[in-house]
Amino acid sequence: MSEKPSLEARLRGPFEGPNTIGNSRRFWLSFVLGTALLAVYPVLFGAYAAESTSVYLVYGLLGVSLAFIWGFCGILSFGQVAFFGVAGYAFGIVSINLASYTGATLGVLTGVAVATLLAALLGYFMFYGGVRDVYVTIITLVVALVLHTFMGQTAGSQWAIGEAALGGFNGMVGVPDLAIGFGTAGLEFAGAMHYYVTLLVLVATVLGLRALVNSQFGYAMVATREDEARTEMFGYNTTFIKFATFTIGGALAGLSGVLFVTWGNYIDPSEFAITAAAMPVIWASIGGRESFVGTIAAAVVIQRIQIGLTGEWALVVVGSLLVIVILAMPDGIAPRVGDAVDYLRNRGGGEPAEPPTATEEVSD
Amino acid sequence: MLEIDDLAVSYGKTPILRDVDVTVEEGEIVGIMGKNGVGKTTLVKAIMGLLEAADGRIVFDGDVVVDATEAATTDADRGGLGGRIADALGTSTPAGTWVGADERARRGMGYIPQGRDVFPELTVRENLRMGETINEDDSDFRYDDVYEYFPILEERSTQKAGTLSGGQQQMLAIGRALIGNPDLLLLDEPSEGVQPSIVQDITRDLERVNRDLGTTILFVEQNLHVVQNLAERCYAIDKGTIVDELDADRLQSREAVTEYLAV
Amino acid sequence: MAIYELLNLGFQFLDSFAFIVLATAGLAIIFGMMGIINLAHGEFILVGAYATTLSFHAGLPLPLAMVAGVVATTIFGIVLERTIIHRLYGRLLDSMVVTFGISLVVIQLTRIVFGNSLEQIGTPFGGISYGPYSYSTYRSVVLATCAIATLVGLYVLFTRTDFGVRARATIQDEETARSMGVDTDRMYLSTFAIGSALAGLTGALYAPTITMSPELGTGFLVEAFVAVVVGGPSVILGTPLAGGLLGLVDAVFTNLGGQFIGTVFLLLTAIVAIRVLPDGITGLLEDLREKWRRAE
Amino acid sequence: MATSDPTVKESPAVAETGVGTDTILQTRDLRKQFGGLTATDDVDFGIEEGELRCLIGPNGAGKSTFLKLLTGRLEPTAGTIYYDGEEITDLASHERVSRGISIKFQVPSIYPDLSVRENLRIPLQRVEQPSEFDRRTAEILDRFHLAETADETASNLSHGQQQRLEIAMAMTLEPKLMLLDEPVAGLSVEETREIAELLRTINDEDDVAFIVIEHDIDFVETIADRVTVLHQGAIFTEGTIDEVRDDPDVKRIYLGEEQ
Amino acid sequence: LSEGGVVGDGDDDGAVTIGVLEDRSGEFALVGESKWQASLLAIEELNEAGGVLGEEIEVYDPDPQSDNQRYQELTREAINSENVDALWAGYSSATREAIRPIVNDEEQLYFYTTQYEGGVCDRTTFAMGATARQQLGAVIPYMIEEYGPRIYTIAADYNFGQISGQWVRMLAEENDAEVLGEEYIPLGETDFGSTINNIQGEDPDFVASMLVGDAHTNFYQQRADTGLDVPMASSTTMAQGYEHLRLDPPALEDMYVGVNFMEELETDPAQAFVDDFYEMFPDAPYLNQEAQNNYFSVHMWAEAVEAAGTFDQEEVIAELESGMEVDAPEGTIELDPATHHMTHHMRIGHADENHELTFDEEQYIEPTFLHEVGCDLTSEPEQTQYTPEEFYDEI
Ligand SMILES: Nc1ncnc2c1ncn2[C@@H]1O[C@H](COP(=O)(O)OP(=O)(O)OP(=O)(O)O)[C@@H](O)[C@H]1O
Ligand SMILES: Nc1ncnc2c1ncn2[C@@H]1O[C@H](COP(=O)(O)OP(=O)(O)OP(=O)(O)O)[C@@H](O)[C@H]1O
Ligand SMILES: NC(N)=O
Ligand SMILES: [Mg+2]
Ligand SMILES: [Mg+2]
Repeated sequence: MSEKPSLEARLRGPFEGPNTIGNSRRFWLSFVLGTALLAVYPVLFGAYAAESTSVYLVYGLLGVSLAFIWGFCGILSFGQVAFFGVAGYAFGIVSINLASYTGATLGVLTGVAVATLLAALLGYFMFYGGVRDVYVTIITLVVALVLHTFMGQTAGSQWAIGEAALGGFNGMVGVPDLAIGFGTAGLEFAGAMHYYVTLLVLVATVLGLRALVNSQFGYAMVATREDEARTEMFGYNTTFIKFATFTIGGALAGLSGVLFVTWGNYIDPSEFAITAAAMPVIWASIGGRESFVGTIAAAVVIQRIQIGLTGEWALVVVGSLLVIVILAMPDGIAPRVGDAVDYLRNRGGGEPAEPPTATEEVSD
Repeated sequence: MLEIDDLAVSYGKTPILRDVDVTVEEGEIVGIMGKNGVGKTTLVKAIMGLLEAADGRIVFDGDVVVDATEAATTDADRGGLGGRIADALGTSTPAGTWVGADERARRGMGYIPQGRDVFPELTVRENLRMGETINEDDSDFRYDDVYEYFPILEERSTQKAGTLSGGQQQMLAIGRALIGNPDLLLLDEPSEGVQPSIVQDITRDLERVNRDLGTTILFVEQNLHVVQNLAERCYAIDKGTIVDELDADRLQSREAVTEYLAV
Repeated sequence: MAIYELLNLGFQFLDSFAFIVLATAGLAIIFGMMGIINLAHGEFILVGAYATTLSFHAGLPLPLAMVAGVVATTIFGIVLERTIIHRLYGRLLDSMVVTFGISLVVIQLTRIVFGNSLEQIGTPFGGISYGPYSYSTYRSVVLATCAIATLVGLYVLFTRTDFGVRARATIQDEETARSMGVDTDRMYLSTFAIGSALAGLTGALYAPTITMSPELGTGFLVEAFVAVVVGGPSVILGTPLAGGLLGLVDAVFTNLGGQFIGTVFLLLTAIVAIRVLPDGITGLLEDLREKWRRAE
Repeated sequence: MATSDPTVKESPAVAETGVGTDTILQTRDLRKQFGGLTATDDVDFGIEEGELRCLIGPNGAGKSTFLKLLTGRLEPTAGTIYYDGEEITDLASHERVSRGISIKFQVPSIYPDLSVRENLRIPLQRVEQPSEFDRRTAEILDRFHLAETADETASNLSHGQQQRLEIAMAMTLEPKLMLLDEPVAGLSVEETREIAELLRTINDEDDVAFIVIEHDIDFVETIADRVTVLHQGAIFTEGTIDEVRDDPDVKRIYLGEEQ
Repeated sequence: LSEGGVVGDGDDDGAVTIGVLEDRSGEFALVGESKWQASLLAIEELNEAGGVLGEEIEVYDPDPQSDNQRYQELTREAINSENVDALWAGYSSATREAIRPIVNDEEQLYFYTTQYEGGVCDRTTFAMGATARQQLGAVIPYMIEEYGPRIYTIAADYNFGQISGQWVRMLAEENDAEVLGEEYIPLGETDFGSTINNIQGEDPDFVASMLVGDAHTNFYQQRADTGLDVPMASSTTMAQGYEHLRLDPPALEDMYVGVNFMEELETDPAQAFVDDFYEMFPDAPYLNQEAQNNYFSVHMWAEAVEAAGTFDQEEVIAELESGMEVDAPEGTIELDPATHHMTHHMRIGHADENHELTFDEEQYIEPTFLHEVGCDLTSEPEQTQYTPEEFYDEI
């Protein structure tokens, strides 16, 4: 933003622009602070707290994979869980069969690759076939449901790939921990380490996507979202843009699936069910689909509330919250947080309002 | 037939129209002209009841359809619990007197929006039927009459309106309004995108409707020929308010008219 | 012997067809006519089924209990429309999140109030026997007849009456419709009420055949969404065609390979259908009709 | 109807390949049918480099359809399109644009939620290095009299400004052929004149060829080198504006008597 | 990982907590609710009698909503945050297998109380329900005897159903009977038209039904509609989801189920238990077999703690492995130290056309299968599940 390229400006430069919410110094300060808080969280609250929080960050990553394609390219996929789940199963199959560091490493690669491939295939099938708008949404949902149905009936012993039994409704049990290495040499990431890996992946993803979204490709994505026909008339291959965006989103969902399955050492077909499929959409809607940080915060808070709220009224509360938030804040919470901060500042007669900033990290 | 006093309209907090006074007598053909963005469409929509008035009154056919003057609105307390419940239930109406667009249509206003707002997914025939449902009882003007004016519409009666050419859509919009037998016809740039010969036809046809059926006509135009040939009287609008009124004589002077169409 | 197996197939087809059409009708109206993706569709069915079952246990004869179910769901729909849904017109995606929230609330409230199940109503009419086989009369013949009657009713309502033309016009361009004398607010409300009533009807009709649990609505959701997509934008024609196609696929493959194969093929058919016919079956139909009309 | 008018000149090369020395765009037997309706009827249409051609004709004549065929929005039922020495009939829209064909739609279709500057960036980044963005944006804003509105959200612009922005965006791509569908419909006399001047300047200075659809015959008169009249999907006649205006058949089908 | 807060001796916050994770919503709520309630009853009885080792028992009991994912999260929470001293969790076998790795990792004392397919041989897991060997082993030979040797199997498509299917094959083999066809039906399926046609096509002497969950109940209604009057043998109906009360007669006519307990059982201890239960939960719709298992196992755990004199899980396990005998509502039963399973009083419950129940053929059956495969947890601490398919060649 500033003319002289200070170190700060050079650091921030690639990660901001008009396409992202949160470009102010205040945003970056809260971003760094939030990340730092998350980094010391295990030190303060212990390994178990970190371990149980890890999965919420994984959900955050899944949410981000949707916010990226929906918020910036206008593709609402109701089937991010399909890539998430497929990657989880793929990791399980590989790493159970090759129980070694090599196996786990290959598992990570295979998991992400399979998810990417599935997203690419589906994306090709849809976008090059002229499927658009809400029909994309419903096709992706149907794909998730097909997987739900299919994986649900793999209980029989014939449904084992090598050592790994798909398990049907039971799910796949005994999936190894996340690890990187070769043969007997390598690093294993369990417990608090899993948390740190997830946090690292998440922060890197958010920064990477912010850079991408503010790049030329990002402008093309936004233009495609705003008006596809028009954008094509500027010489953009919008079909490819949608295809590429969707595929990247699928790869990220796959990555979150691998992190998920290595967290619980378990995955089952309910990950593909309609209720699971709806969750990323809900996180992005509530958090603000054009805000990665907002989506992550929403994922963490909503999932935490769902587990934390017990008693028979819990679901009533969660459901009512969804209704109220969407009715009151159509673009989600994140854009409003910036508005609110600006409003308070202006009322306080402080410095002139900066562009809206995103919400602070929520550190569970 | 139509009397507008002191009308003001805004979009959100942006005022668009202010102090607009317009009177149209029964049986008249009155034009409104002005440059782009001065508020012509806004005015027509406010008359039709598609936009709320911030201030002023509109009387149609002897009945007040809008009264947003201060005197009228102070009585109607929109705050308080009642107002909020009404808002929450979506049943709230603007302050003061307010007759909705649908009711105005039933009382005899016909409207042809700018930009050929036909129902794209309905067939030509169904679009016309929409017009007809306003005035089921006394159908002076029938499908056959519309088809006589615009034969292409009969030929295309089962085509989806959205796939008609631009000009065909404009004809459909006019036919649809006429079939409802309005007492007051509001037209927003009817010549836009229509071929010259049909613009001439439309001009003639509107005159004929006015003559034969006694329909009062209020139209917005930028097309010099249409303004000159159709209007008996014309208001000029600029920056959201009426700046001039041209009688039949002044209308014939090209300079007088283009003054309000050009800078 | 083969004739009996064919009859099996035929009855299964009627069963699947009725299920798909009835599961879809309410959703299709609300989605196709109003642009609201109602993820709480299953819970509208739940309301219909519960109201029917409770009225039946309260002593109403079954047909009247079913009427009560439809009425209750319609009222439920009207209340929701007035309080919540009317804010979501034109906000397709938001409508999904909100209705998902509504669905959670309704399921859980049902559980809190009525527990995990209700005593079930017995299925009337018994079975039709042929050779070694038999099939439930109600689930095949009776429900298929109701499904067809519903379709015919909808077709007439939305294409032959002024109400139908106005409703469709309102959805396409509210402002213009209002200036054509349509009370669009009431139009939205009535269309939503019709969609709700249809979902209620589905609940009422299936009440005597399914387990009364708070989650019963989810059992209808998949078929309903799939059929809406396959049917395409013009719901009045699309729903019966989708019901026919998917019902056939489901019946044939279930017959050949069991429930699982049936479901998988149903879903695969949907995916292929969307790809081959981006505008659904009705898109194809319209093209054909246009060609044929022009050729004359 | 007269599909091949004697006034349409064709070089032998055109007859062979559809590509003449100066011809930037040529169609051969281009046809589009909607069901049984023939919206474009075996059209052979050619335009020279740097020419400004107006396309007129009755409502429903197939003008918009023809333009959509050229841009790839619609797929032709039959026929071929040659552009700049190669056949482009099967190319996707964006590939045609990359080769220098640019279009402005009939309804203004800027990106309403983006600022004017961001709107301009979309085409700009196709042709410029990021380091040049600021400089070029300023130039374009200046040329199209949009400087004051640079940070305005596009939807807040007036109709005329939106039209100018759209032409600016199309021009940013530095096309060799611009297609405009009713660029002045609904514009005031003054704004119409502004647009006319703009088109003439671009045509002269940048040597861009234009195909402009317009019903405003006065506007056509001020800008057109030549005029093609379409009728019932086919080329009815072609010539200078005066030739066309005086043609009694054109009067009958299109202009009416009063012109 | 296995170090964090494993030792749940109740000293840290002065309270003794046990975990009761049972479904009160979702697919298995109908059976889970009653399991949860009976656990609360047992805990209240213990507390009224002065607690265990003088300590009041607290309970950690969030609703896992029939969702295995949630079960895992809550199990971790129960073990690591709540430091539960013993855990009761899960209706379905799928749930049990989903949380068993966590339970194993944390070496948590865990009671699984549902009737199930059998075969779990696990050092810290105690299976309180009757196994397929005990249930089907009672009812299938009885049916072959009564109705004939031609069997058609329908079962829920997951580990429970699949392994139960293997048991039916196994028992058919043992009794010179024949399985004509098998159908594994996805959980949640509601339409049984084709299944019924398939059964009619094969015309068996009886159907072995191991259907599970709300949706599958529809089968019985549809069976009645179509007039399919083949008798049925089951391990899952009536005693869990009280289908005989929820459905109009004669939907369950000639249903035979192998059970260790049903609330209709007219023995004194059974009826005393039923009375206590409905006194505490007057609106409860039914008291099912699993609830009885929860009930007696909570008491059994308390006895073991008292005997061990500590809440320390290893010592309690050792005490349980010393061989316990409990006076359960179903009768006096024993814990088999080698296999961590119960010897049960098995009855065959039969519903007539009015859904009136009668109980025949009480047998006292040991968990023999695990003995045959050589499971002996007192000497060899395993964490496995054996299946008959792996063990017997003939199926
Ligand atoms: N929905 C809206 N929100 C905010 N401002 C609007 C909206 N619609 C129109 N305006 C603004 O109101 C002013 C008047 O618009 P209006 O459409 O009435 O003009 P007009 O005279 O009909 O112009 P034209 O000749 O282009 O049709 C314009 O400046 C326009 O930008
Ligand atoms: N998708 C379509 N389906 C069916 N008919 C169509 C379709 N699109 C256009 N048409 C028809 O093709 C003919 C040519 O339409 P086109 O829009 O090209 O006309 P035009 O010359 O641009 O007319 P205008 O000057 O009125 O805009 C019209 O009769 C129109 O109704
Ligand atoms: N153990 C069972 N019924 O899953
Ligand atoms: Mg206007
Ligand atoms: Mg056109």
